[in-house]
Amino acid sequence: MQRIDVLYFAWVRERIGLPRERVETDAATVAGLVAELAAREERYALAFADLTSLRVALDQELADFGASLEGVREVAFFPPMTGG
Amino acid sequence: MQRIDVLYFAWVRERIGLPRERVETDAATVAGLVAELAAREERYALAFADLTSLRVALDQELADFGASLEGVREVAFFPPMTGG
Amino acid sequence: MRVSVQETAFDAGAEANAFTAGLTGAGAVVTFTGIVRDNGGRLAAMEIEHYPGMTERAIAAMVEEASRRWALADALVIHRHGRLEANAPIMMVATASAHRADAFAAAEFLMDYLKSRAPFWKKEIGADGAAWVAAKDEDEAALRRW
Amino acid sequence: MRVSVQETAFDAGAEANAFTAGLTGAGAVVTFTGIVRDNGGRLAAMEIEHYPGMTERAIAAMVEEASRRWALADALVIHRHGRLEANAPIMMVATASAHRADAFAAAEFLMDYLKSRAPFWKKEIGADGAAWVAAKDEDEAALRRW
Repeated sequence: MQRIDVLYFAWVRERIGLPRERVETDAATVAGLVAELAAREERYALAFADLTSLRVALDQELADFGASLEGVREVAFFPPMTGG
Repeated sequence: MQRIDVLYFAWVRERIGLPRERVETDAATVAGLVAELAAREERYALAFADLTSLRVALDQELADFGASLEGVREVAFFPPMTGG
Repeated sequence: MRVSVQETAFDAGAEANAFTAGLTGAGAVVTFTGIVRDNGGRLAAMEIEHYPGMTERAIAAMVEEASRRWALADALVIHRHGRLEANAPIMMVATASAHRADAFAAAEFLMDYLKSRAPFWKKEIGADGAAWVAAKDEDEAALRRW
Repeated sequence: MRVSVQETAFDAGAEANAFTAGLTGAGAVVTFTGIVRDNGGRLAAMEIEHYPGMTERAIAAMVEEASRRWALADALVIHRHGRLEANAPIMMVATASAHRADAFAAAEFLMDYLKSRAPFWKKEIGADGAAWVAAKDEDEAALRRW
């Protein structure tokens, strides 16, 4: 069991209905964590329905959905960025 | 015979020792005018010694040394430009 | 090098002048300023969400990368978040170098990365509701030239 | 579109702000400012000679060409002549467009043409005398990309 802070931004935050939560997980990878979250409730399933429209950061660095969660304390999910 | 205002800029002006003069010429082209001027005095010969280091404008438009002087009222000689 | 992620408005001209005044020996200063477009009056405001902490880290890394690639005398990035009025400056980048090619290239590089790799999300608020701005394929494509 | 060839100093930040304030619907503003480099204290001043009449015509033609090639909301060129002190702004270009790529390209195009096709000649005045600045091959080469 690993405790991870999970953060949501932009429409991911709006769909799930909260900006962050503490999650206890056995998932080894980001994809595993996504599967656990998506299984929870409809709003999560909707937010994670299309991974190609999502980006993920591990401890504030961009990462892939296949990345390991080992030692990770903060995972953030968000749409493609639109700065500038 | 044609009357032309001839202008000199930057080190061309300094070598020849004046910024502009009225010239009467039979030259048909810029190159012909240059030959007439260079034959005048040492300072002109020096200023026109290397045409690759000179540029010419006819009535305020960049031109070639082979260009015709027909209808031209103002000829300017100067080094490559260094604006910006 | 200065990075500022801020909610408050800024004066792009005053920032550019202060940036330039701080230089020694740099002959070329390039600035880019992004303005909230009002889309012909249809946009009332824009809201920019960001990821505090990651935003500053990501931009600092972009500035470091730009400094490795080009001979920069200095660089500045200011990016607002929160609610912005139409026609207000959203962000600016300034770069300084001895020669113009480096200053231009670094400014374009920083803009391309800020568009698609800094964690900001824009929401447009108009008369007919609010909508998140979608990322553009051309912005992603622009990264490939670097 | 405004072109100013002037002897007096100008405030680059104030000019950029005035330029930006006059825009409608343009999201991207790029500025370039050229500064007199003091070459580590060796340069006392710079003198810029120009060809009155031709200068304005040549720059206006460059701005027109830029407007044909890119979707510009506005463009500004200011270029000083006469005697300039070290660290003073020599000139500036500002371009505005709906999108950043057009604003950047037009600003670089105008700079490349101003460097080598506008009739200005720079003379550097230092402790050890005065010398005309030689044109650089790289500036001539830069024109070939357009």
